[in-house]
Amino acid sequence: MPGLIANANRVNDFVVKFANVNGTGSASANSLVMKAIFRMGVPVTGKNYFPSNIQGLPTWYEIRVTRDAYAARASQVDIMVAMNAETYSRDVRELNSGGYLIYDSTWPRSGLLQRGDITVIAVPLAKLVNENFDGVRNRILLKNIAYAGVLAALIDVDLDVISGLLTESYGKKPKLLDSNTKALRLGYDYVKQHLTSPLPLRVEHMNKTRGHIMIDGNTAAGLGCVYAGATVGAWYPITPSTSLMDAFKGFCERFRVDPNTGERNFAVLQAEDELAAIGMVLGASWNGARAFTPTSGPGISLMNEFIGLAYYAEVPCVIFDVQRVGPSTGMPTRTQQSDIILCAYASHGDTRHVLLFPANPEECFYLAVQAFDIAERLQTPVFVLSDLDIGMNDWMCPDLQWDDAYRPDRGKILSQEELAGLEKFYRYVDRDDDAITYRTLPGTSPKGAFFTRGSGHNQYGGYTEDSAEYQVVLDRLKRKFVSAPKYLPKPVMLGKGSSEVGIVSLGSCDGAIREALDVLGRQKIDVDYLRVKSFPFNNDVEVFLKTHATIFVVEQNRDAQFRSLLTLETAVEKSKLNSILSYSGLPMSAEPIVNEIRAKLAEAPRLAAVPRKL
Amino acid sequence: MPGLIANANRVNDFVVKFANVNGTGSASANSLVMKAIFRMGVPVTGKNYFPSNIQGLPTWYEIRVTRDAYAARASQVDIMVAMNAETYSRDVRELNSGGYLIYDSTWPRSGLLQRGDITVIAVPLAKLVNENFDGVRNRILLKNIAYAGVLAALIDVDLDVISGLLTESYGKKPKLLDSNTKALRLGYDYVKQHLTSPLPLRVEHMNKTRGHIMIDGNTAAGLGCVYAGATVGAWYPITPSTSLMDAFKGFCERFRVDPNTGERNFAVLQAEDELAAIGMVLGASWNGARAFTPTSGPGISLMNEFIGLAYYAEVPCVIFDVQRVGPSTGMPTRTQQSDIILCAYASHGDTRHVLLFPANPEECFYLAVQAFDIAERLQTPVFVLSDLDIGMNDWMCPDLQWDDAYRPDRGKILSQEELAGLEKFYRYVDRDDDAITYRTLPGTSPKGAFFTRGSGHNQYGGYTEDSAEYQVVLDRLKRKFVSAPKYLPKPVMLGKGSSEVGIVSLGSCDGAIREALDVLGRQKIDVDYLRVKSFPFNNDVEVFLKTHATIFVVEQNRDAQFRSLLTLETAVEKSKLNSILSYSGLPMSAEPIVNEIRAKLAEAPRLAAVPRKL
Amino acid sequence: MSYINKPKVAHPSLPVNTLGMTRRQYEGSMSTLCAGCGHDSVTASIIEACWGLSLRPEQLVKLSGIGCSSKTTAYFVSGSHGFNSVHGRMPSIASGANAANRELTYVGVSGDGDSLSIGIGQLVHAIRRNVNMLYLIENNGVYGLTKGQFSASADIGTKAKRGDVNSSPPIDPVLLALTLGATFVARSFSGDKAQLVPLIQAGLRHNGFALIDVLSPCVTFNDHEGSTKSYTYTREHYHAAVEADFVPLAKEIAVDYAAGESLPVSLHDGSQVILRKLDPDYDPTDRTAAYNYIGNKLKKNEYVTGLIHIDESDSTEFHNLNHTAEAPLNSIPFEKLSPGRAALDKLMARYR
Amino acid sequence: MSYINKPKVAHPSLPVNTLGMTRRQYEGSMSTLCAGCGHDSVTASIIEACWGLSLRPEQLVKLSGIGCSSKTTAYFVSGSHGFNSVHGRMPSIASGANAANRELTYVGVSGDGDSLSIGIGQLVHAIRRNVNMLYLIENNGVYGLTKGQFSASADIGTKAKRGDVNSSPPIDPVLLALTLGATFVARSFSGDKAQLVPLIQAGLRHNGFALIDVLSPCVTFNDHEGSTKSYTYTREHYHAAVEADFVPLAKEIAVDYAAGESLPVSLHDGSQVILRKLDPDYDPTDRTAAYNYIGNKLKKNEYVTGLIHIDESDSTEFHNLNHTAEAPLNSIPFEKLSPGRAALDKLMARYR
Ligand SMILES: Cc1ncc(C[n+]2csc(CCOP(=O)(O)OP(=O)(O)O)c2C)c(N)n1
Ligand SMILES: Cc1ncc(C[n+]2csc(CCOP(=O)(O)OP(=O)(O)O)c2C)c(N)n1
Ligand code: SF4
Ligand code: SF4
Ligand SMILES: [Mg+2]
Ligand SMILES: [Mg+2]
Repeated sequence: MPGLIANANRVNDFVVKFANVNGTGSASANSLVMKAIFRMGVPVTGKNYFPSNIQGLPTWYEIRVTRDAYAARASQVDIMVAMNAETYSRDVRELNSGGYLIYDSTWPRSGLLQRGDITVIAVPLAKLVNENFDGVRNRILLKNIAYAGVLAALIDVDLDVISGLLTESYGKKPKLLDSNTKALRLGYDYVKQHLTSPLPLRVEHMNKTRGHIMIDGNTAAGLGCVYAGATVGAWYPITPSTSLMDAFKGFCERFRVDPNTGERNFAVLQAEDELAAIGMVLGASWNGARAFTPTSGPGISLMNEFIGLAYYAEVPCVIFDVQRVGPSTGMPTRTQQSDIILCAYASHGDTRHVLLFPANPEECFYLAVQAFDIAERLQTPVFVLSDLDIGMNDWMCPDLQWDDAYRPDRGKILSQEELAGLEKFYRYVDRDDDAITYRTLPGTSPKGAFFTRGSGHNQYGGYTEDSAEYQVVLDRLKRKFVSAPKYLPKPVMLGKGSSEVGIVSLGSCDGAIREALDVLGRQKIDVDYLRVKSFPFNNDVEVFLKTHATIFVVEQNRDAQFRSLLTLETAVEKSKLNSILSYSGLPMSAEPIVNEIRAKLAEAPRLAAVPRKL
Repeated sequence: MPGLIANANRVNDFVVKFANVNGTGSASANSLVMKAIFRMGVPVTGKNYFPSNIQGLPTWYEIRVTRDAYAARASQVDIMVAMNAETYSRDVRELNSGGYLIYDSTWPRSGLLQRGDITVIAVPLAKLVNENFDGVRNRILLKNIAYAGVLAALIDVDLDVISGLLTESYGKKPKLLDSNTKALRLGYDYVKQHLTSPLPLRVEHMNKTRGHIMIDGNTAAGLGCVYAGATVGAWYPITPSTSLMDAFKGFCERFRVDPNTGERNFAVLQAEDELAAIGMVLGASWNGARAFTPTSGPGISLMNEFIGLAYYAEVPCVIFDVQRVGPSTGMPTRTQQSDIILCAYASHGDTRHVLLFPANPEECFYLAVQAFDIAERLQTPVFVLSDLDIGMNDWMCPDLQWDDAYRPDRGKILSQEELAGLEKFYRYVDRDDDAITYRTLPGTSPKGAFFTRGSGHNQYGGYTEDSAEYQVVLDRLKRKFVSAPKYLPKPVMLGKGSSEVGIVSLGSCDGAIREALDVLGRQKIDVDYLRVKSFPFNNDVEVFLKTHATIFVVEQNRDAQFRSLLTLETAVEKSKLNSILSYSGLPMSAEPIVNEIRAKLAEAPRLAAVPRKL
Repeated sequence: MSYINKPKVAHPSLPVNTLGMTRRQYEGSMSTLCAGCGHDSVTASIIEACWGLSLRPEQLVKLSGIGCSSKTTAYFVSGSHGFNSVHGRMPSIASGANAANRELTYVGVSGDGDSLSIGIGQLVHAIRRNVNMLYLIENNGVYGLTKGQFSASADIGTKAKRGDVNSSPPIDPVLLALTLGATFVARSFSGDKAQLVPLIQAGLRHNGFALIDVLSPCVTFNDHEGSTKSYTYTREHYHAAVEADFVPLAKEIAVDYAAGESLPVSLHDGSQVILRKLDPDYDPTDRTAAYNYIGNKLKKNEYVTGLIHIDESDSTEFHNLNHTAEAPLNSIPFEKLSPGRAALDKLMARYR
Repeated sequence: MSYINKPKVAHPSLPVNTLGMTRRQYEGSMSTLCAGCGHDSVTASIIEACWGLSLRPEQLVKLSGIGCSSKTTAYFVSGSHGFNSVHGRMPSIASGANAANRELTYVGVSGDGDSLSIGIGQLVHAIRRNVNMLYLIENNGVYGLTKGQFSASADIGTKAKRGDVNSSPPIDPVLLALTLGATFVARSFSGDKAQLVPLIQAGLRHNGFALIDVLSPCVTFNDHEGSTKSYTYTREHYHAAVEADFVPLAKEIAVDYAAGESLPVSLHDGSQVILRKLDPDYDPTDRTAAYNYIGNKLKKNEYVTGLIHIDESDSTEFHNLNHTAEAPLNSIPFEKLSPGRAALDKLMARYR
């Protein structure tokens, strides 16, 4: 077993990948394994690579067991559970040298041993399952649990923990509990009886997951909207944003329905398309509700016209863009950060928008809440730019916290009393000299009535075609945008701050960058890292860009969109900005970051002592 | 008459402004005057400032008599024909010191003499007209012709020329001809009998308009589409682009209808909205017709999703964006250049688009033709960014030329024969290594059949979710864009090229800049000027930016969008780029350019010798 | 300009409604439409209707898209909030606004271009969602504001001012609404204030989506010989099948109608509409029958007007289906919306 | 993946059409839909219909939006060009393509989400424009590709897999198309190939917009107890009112039908549809009558199927109205399109 040596003592630090066919219920088996490891106190991440169809195509699930709690995709696979004949050969190819291949040996396969540097583990899964269970569908499902059992035995997952999980899910359905437990044991015992186990790649109890949860970003964001007090959600289904609204609806049904009357303190409108969804959000926000819409790239494109109206008429609204691979329909089930420029400048005419960049599910929760405060404070659209990796994959995060003292910032809304105190109300007059004007809600009082329009208007809210009157409003809008950073989350700095080399990035690149920093650190290359959490940029961004000689901008798109935004919206000279791009559609891994930084620094040894050889 | 002195000898160089109420038919009277001056061989420009409604609101028409053939709006008014009581006081205020005010003295007005530095010319127009004509509508219309007569006498417009024009328009309607001629004379003779004429501000025959025409950009662009061989036009009405399709339709009805059969070699589809209009254009182009859509900002916003599809699936199409004041509905009857960034990067995901920037109606014609060649050569959307000033105002241009040898460049389309010669056809394989691949048209042959999709596809045209396959196509698209400039019109350079100061601009800023250059030149400030005609930028742009120490970027929007594009898409360091912005909605004038350049240079005297005082 | 409102000092002699307000106080800013435009008459009817209902201005919300018709929301009840949104998308703004506050009264004013061309998708779905609002289409067969192109409601054979003839079949908003299950469908004419005012009042009180297709001629671009949407043509071809009298909550029914011909329908808030059938064999409560009747008349180029169909079983009104709280969503205290820390801590267990 | 086409070698024994082509040669790439998806049966019927018509693959153009249904254009006639556009916007692509080349045969495949939600505006206007194409809605009451949310065709009371119940009224594409004046309106069921194939053939030959609403169950998200779009429910509730037999140009009518019950309609290209009325008191040529019949059956939860309405007076087909040249616009030589120098010089006079 050549693999053994290469992998000696890889405890709590390896990658298992499951190759399945979608629609066969493998998901539950895979997450069963992941959850079990998590409960053993060992950090894990799970990445799901699924096709844009419903049934019958190849799908993969990757569990990274990572004692160092790295959140990024690992660029290698140590154990491949190859359950899909169609992708078998490429799955074998993908396996790391010294890795392990688990396959269903019910029907022995040709070309198995085409690689001498891996260990092949044969288990007659179908045979075992068919001997013990009936029913086509049933057998398919239980075969998944059986390979979970096999894996559990091989990597030494605590059987009690798994059984515990099964009991939790099937507690109320004893039949199902029995069959699942039995299937699990079938695989587990087979290994114990016929194979040497555990493998050197194995899990051991740790204590690094207490106070943490496994959650996806869409669930966290949906929960955030509930906590922010959003009452109206409008949407049109689109991958990968759909589960955000599902979560909001689910939590509302739990927390917002009067147990006695059944009355609901929320409204979810499934719109006929994205143009309608954003229109509903504007209508609701304008009318005083906290409202939001989750969508993805194509939806943003369709919302362009309304976004311009919201900017110009100053109607708050919150838009979640769970980014996927573009252009056009692109690859709906793959991840990218390629809507940055579109969101920053969406719609015709002079427009610019506030963007928030969560880096993980935890931030999806907190930034969802902040997004509403910011939108109402600034009376403008706020985009939360998440992505498929954050939104749909399970990440390990610290428990979500809530301060009961929190109260929403509704911004400048005049009450009936305040109106009574005014001589006259004008919607767009800059009374406080902060470029933010006062609004009123329909139903308040005739004195507060004003006319909202996307056509030229003066500061009194009146229609105008007069250049000067038009410019008064447009200039204030610019001042408002310039003043925005003080209401926005500050960037996060990592590192001494004194290094000559800096990384600037955003969102889901974070995991890969943190891991890369460790690797580089071990190589005595130290690099500072600034993670931007919002746009327009805070002054800290300026400072970081100024104080670092060489800067790497890490992002997940082809055209260096974030680098473009930095170039346009800070004082930095772009020659200073080196791009590290990943637009494969797969979540980012540390490898390219490490390599490109080493390569670049090698060219300019002055910057840091870098061993010439890799 | 204090005015007299100030205006001594202003022959063929002054501005007349007409203040009217819209829907009263003043347009024909105003253009009658303009045309007459033009026919006297004296260069003129006309700017129309009309409201976004149909009847009853103030409207202005400005005729600039300019012996130097300046195309820009003049920033002063020498003669005000004040026919609108509602705007009377602001019209008086706008008049240049020493200027002349013509008003209808039928009902003497108060506050007439509120300005001592202007000459007031009273003509009892209504009285004259009512005494001589019947019918409310008729009187309103003829009163306009009467003031035209007044003006003709005052500024010495050749009466025969005007009569000639009247005969041309009413030749077939003797009754109308009579009444109009009579009305004209009423005004003309009144002046001759009661006032000293001509004024020192007057026109004299010249010879500077031969070989020229007065035409608006939408008409020229529509004509260009006809000459380019476009057969399908799809649109949804929107100011200020509507007249482009009206022109195309009109010319087609003249040139494309079989006199015998009545069969039409064109199809104009009035779509239900802009999403449908661009979809129709894509369908038609994909199917082998040259197709286009004219629109304005809101339309571009709505077309975003389809534009991304066209970019990614590589479907040629031509979009005319006749820009108006944004954001949102903005001021539909005012001009701006504020869709630059949106058009350059329209749609979600990594997308970038070819832009063309006509500077006047003449270029609207030629660039319209080129746009189709470029779109089909590059198999991508091409935006022609015009604006309301170019599109709807009458400009003096050299006669339009046509070379009968011209044949359209349909780009890489495989014929049935060519297909027969191929082993197998793949839509997106880069056979020629120029990043442009071959397409086939439906109906050609089963061998040429391919499947067009906006979802992930590999170079064979097949659906893919594979990172590598996806990237092959996306990377080629980037190479294609980088190679685009060689198919695009080059920028136009003006000046020695050796100056330290340079202006970079685009589109309708041209007239104002050329005039500013003359003014600065007279002040011994010499400045080079590069007018960009297309994006992505040609290398000449790089060179100009490199070889000039101080650069002024002149454009008509708030956010310096063109400067942003230069910053992102050239090597220039943006600190070098100084913005001169005009976003009032009025066509640009030379004044701000002269002033801002002088001011800036005054700060840095090193650059050029500038007298400290203005 | 719309912020310069005419002084609202009530002249003592002017009649006042139960709120003590005069008609003048229901006016808006000065119209910028063409003299004689049908839309201005509709505006006048809306003012009359609101005044008659003694509607509190702040209780009314005015919504519109883009077009001459859509501009009119600025010309009535300046004491109400107005939202002049983007072209063809007002129904989504209305749906959202209504979701946020179910207590206010929503009136949307649109045109045939705004509603039947660019906006037909949103109109269709607002009807399906049964948003509680009055939706007026000021139908003139053309795009007025863009200078007279044919709209989707232009009849076959109608001639444009410039001469071209329309050949595509018209979309009839009434037949469309009936097909989509609208619960209040009416048609009227801008020139028939007597018919229009009670329809507007009933529509405002109807609990659900109320559509009124108002034939409202465009004097500038579609009022000529050969147009089927001109004043003359409309006057000659419109035909009232069933008139509606609106009886506010307060009043009890004074007049008594000949049985059979009249049909009282009580509205959600207790007020009533009395339907007077001018054509005895017409049943405004039977959707399919109504569809036939209208359809057959249309074939004969007759526009049937009046309250064409009404169904007060408001079971499908959006908030009914959603079981939304009685109190407006925008008024619910934060404490009731945010589950708080304890709940969150408890919830965490689900993710371990 | 769709570029890997199965080998098209015709096995000698396979039956061939008049072009000498086998059914296999009308297939497309391998379907990636769920096993048992109704859409795959519709694909099979399209293949059968095209083969039966001996359609040249290059003469067919396949258009679609986005959805499981929209994917299916890749699964038939791989010898034809296909354009899988964006969600809900296929009708505009079709209108443009058809404008550019009136000679080809256009088939659009869409879903209830693609056509009745996001796409209803474009569908309505494609019908109004009477674009010459066959438009198939593979109607399953849900958004399959996004995992089963209700679509606008979901019936009131139908239960979703996850349990929630739909309460909004359904939009019926057939009633909608009749209201909009469509000249060919049919409904069928993916499971009834015998009925569907001739409808597709007639639809392809109809000169104008032909709509077929095909009930096509989603086995994964909408085939359960309590769904009104499941196989079982559909089988039980669909009811053929009028069957259509398609008789290609070549064949002369062999079978003779009992008078009164059968009605031959000749299509544009000379081929015929023979309508066999299973319900004698049904008249497929009377639009309003058809509307009633369908509407009343729907109230009883019966889906009427068959060729519901046909009108072969193709006067309103787009190119007829446009007087477009007979030759496809994309084939007209440049010389005929560009007026040339002399004309331009002459034209200049207008602008002096
Ligand atoms: C997205 C967009 N496209 C086009 C326009 C231009 N436009 C303004 S109003 C209008 C049509 C209005 O017609 P209708 O709704 O019938 O109103 P009317 O003026 O006839 O009362 C159009 C096309 C626009 N404002 N926005
Ligand atoms: C602009 C846009 N919004 C949303 C989506 C996501 N989406 C893809 S298919 C679909 C619905 C498909 O439903 P239907 O047309 O009924 O097809 P089915 O899958 O049921 O056959 C949706 C919402 C998209 N692709 N594009
Ligand atoms: S153009 Fe027509 S619709 Fe518009 S205001 Fe004038 S008359 Fe009314
Ligand atoms: S999800 Fe439903 S519609 Fe989609 S392929 Fe599966 S069965 Fe068919
Ligand atoms: Mg209209
Ligand atoms: Mg469906």
